[in-house]
Amino acid sequence: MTTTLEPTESVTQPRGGGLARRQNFGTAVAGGVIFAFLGWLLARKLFYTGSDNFSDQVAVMTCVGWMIGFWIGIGAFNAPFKWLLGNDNSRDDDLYYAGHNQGRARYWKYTTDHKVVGVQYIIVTMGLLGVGGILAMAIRTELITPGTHFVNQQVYNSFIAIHGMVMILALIVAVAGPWGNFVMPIMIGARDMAFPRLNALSLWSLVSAATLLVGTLAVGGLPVGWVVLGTVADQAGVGMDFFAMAIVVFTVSTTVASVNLITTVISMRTKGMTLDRLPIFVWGTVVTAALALYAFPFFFIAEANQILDRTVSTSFYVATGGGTSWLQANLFWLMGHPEVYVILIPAVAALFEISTVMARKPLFSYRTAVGAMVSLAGLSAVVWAHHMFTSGWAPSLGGPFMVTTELISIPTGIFFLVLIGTLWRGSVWMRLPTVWMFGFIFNFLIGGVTGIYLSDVPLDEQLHGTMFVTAHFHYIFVGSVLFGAIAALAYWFPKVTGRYLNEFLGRISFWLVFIGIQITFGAMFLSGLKGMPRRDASYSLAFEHTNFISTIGAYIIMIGMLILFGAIVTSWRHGEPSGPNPWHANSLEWLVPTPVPLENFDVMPVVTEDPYHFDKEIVSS
Amino acid sequence: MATSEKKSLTGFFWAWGIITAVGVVLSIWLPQRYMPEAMSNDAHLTMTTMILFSICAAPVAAGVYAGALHILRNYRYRGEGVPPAAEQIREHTKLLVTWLTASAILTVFVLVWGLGALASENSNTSSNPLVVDVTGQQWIWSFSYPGSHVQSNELYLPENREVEFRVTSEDVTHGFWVVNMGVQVDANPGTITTIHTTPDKLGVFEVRCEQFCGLNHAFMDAVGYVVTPQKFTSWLAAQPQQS
Amino acid sequence: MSLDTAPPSEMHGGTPAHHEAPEVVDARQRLGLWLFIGADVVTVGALLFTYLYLRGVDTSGHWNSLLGYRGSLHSYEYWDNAANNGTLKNPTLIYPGWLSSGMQWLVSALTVVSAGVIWQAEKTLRATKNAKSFSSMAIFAMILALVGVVVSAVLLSDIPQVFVAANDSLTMSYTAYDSAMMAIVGSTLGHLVILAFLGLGLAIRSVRGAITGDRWFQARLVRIFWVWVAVSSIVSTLITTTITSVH
Amino acid sequence: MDRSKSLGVALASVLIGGGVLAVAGFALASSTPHQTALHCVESSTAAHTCNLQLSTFPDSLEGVHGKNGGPHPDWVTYSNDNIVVPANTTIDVTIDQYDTGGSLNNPFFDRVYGTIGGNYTVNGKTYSHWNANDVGHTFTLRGIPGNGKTLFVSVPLPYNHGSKFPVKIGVGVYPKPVVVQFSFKTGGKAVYEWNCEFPCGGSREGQGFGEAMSSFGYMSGTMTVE
Repeated sequence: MTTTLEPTESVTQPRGGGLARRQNFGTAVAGGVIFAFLGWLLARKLFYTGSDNFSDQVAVMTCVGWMIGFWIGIGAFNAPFKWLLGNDNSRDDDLYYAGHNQGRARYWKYTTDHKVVGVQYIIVTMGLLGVGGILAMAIRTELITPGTHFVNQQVYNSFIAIHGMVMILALIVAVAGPWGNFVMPIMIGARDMAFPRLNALSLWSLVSAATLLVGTLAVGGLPVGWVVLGTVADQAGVGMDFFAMAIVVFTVSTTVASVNLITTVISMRTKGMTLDRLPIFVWGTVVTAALALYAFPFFFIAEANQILDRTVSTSFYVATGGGTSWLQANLFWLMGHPEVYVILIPAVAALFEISTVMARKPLFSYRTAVGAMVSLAGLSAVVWAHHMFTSGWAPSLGGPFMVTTELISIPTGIFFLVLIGTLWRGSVWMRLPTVWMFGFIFNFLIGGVTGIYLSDVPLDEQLHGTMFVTAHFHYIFVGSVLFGAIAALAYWFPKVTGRYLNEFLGRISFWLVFIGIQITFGAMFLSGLKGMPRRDASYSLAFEHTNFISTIGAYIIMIGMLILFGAIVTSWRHGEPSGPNPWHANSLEWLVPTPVPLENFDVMPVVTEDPYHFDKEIVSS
Repeated sequence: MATSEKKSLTGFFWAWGIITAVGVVLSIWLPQRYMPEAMSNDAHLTMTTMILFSICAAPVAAGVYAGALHILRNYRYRGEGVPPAAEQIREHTKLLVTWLTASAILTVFVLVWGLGALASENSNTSSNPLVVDVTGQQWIWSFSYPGSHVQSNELYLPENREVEFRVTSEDVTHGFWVVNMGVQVDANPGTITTIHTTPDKLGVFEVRCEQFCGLNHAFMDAVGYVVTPQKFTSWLAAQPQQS
Repeated sequence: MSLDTAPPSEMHGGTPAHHEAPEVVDARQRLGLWLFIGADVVTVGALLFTYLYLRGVDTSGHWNSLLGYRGSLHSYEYWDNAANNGTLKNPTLIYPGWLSSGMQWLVSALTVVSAGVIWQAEKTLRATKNAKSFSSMAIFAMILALVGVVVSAVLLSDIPQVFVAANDSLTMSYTAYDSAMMAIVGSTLGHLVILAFLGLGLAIRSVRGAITGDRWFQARLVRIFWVWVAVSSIVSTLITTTITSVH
Repeated sequence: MDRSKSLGVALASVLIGGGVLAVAGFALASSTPHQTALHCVESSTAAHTCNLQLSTFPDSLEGVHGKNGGPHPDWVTYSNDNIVVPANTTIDVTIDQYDTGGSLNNPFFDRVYGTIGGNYTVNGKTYSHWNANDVGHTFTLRGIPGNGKTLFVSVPLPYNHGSKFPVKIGVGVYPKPVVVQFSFKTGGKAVYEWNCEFPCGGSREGQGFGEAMSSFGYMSGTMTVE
């Protein structure tokens, strides 16, 4: 998906540096394909064709080949081997790899500049949301009528699994990726991330992992749901290996990105940027990174065990060999619930930041907001077993996990207080970000309240595994996190492109998506209440009307999102010029020129107060 | 120093009252209109819990929505260009404390009610419940009555007698869910999990699989009948004896 | 307008002439390393959680006491169907003691000794500023790590494949105990390979002058990670050698 | 960018985006089409009855899955997965069972359910129950409850112990089939799902419920009542 950017100046020929300077996305894909084919060939020679696991062994070797080839092709291994041999990059090399005056080509390279990585994350997120969107529409089209007319059950089951995982991937990186990379370093007064090369590695590992994840559709699909529960995943075909390998690489990429982000915020703040003066969005990214650092290794081990089970016949999740699928459920959900807060907190933090600027008022009780985010992250690590209330794993743990899960409603309650408190008695500037923020407030409340029903064990015994749960987390993911991500995009779009995101189209798309969500997931709540199980390709006549209404709502959301996508693409080059500080904000990213120079600041700024003093005249460079 | 004078809160309280009222009406009507017919003690408990929690949530939701509406009505900047700076309020400890205590009280109430319901659900095991062995196998539920060697794909239950389901699976994890009785537990291969409930209403009920179990998961349903104890014993006798 | 980054202001002669002091860079890299070690702690913790969880659950008693033939990883053909006409006639009960605690402690000892060698190398480099001796000690540490890799590989290939009683007579697989041990030993092997790479890097860089008496920060970074791997190896070996039998 | 130009952009993105979505959706959807429908043949002798001929094979060479067995030639399969039968008629089903078997892991399926008379004939002789350790497959048909009283038919297909003179069908060579016959009465217009409940598919731990048993079009299918 290339954005149409006109070159600004002639791209100077790379001076020397040999092959390493010519590596880009093209050589990465070429390397990936070649090594994947080599892996495929090697595996067919190496392994015994008669064993049950032969097709899985070949698939895993193919995936390993793709990964290594992609990393070699993009140039990820250049620096480690140059380190090994003792000849480090010269200052000129570092500048070249940071994308110094290379025009648009640097977006297709292993570029280390955090602003380039930020834009790359925007593109990857939109690509993933696109793929997830296609699958979502296919699912809803299938569910118009009770029978299985559009697709048969097996294809439908693959759709729900890949739709789930692709959308989770997209939303994990939707706010922390683009804005944690593009904007956060400038906000704290840093020249770049702590480990620039590591930043590029995280982005490109996500691209290669996402390719494998979407690739499962081409190798027989993954008809087991995104939770890939051990027992039913045994029956999955080769697609399961592609899925597991994609997750193994994705979790490493996210853990490493978390290390990078936390180190940047702790050690690279400019003089005077004390913790009290940090913009609230920076707090959000740090808390999220810490939570991700703790949670994702569990997912890595859960999927590594699954790969071993399928290729070497170990028995982690196989009852006959002494294993149990509850182990996989535990490892998965130990990551599963922290993951959904890794998705939520950056969106909320971005909205806090936007609310101050759009209300011309400081954030309401800044320390309570930070405290709420930190306690939410802490709590989220001890609630995972509410996903297993009805699994029969540990009925006696139902009580304790009900307690921890229901305590979550206190920090999330504080989010509402801070948001409404900030806007209260402010002069609220109804621009595009603010519109999406009010949509967030409406949806997040419904999502939050329905969460309380599911946290109550007796109620969960009626609602678990029904469309009620699906509607609950779509109100949070689509209704709250996606609205927060779009608000953040509309807010920081002028800093990335120097132009406003088209307000007129933005509002049209807001109303379409907002109304579409109420229809789609409102009706889904009713299907769930009536007792329609999740992941059903077909349903009994009792659920016909509510599903039909849901599908109509889904088509409305689709139209709204397409208009938003059109607005983004056209506004990137033809939007109304906005200047360096269109919202007259005080945080550092608005005080540097647009386009932002390579090292962000000519002279490192000295910060004297937090960015929420709107009553003083803003000195903008 | 620009100040935005305090607007009267009557509109806010009106909105709060109206939305709360609408919320309460919906929370009473919606569950009863849409939730499946409750045919066991657990299902009645689930229905009341659903209604109660919704009624508790109504004022909280109404408060936030009324607040948002109040902001949109009174504090929206309608001029051109950048709005003037508002009053730089940073803290309002009184509001924060009331908000924290209110949400804490609500959470404790929800917790106490939930733990109480959970305890009552687990405690009502009568001396000799009717034991039904439930076997989930890819895409058929089969029920066997151990006392009388009868196997059937339809679940007959006598009224007002506690039943204990001992649930297992032959292949993958299924989710044994008696829709109208408000109880469910997963059927795991290699282990037996139990749940129990007491049917208290005659009629037809549904059993559905709520844990994804492969190709025909959507079709893995069964039909159940709550019948009078006499009709149950005669049905049991009429069934072919399993070897 | 485009996304290009405008060249930094000419005031600095075209290239932003700012250099951070080495100490600042080192402090940042050490913080990053400690955070990465934090993630590694959770990873190793998850492996040990798997081991202890499977041992605790011990589904159908197959934690580590399955009947079967001793077979090695690569010998699928070992299972000679004709000789046993497809069924397991007289399985030799093998108590999978393949992984004696001695071998496990040997691997841990190798990680500890090599960590000591690197630590000593760093101390002498900082004291005597003699890069030559530092590089030879780094090479020695690397060799110890490689020996650890070989020992772990031998352990992995020695895991017995056992016949899991199922109606498909050809399914050979590993019990839960063997699976969990395979993951733990495999993880140690992976860490040792990284350590060997780092040791080789230190040796070459000190010879090429990238690491000298007064530029020794990277030696300390590698030493910290090396000591962490030694600690993690000791902890996991402690658990897997003391808590082995079924409860 | 003024209003009218923006509206043009909006329209363009909806049309182009919608087009791409539709094409991608239908491409994904058509990746595993139904096999051609097998219509029940109106019986010439008795009124309101209809004959249906099915068979179960030890491999997929018989042609339904494409030339020499399609992607998985070694998988067991039914001869068709898309049956169409008329409503409110008696369906006389004949199933030729060519595959070997073993013992059922769930004794529930060793009995005959839902057929007219509660029994079925195997090679001419009538039974209502079969030895649970001598079964090859089962034919188990049921609809979606919640749509009123629905059909439930389950019939164990005996283990084919082979025959002296093998039979040649298409590309494959099979033992003389065990012929199973039963009949049941269909209700109104509906779509039913049927599948095999014997662990005849391969799977990682030898449970027998994977591969053919968990893939569309091999050991399961739909029966559309028109």
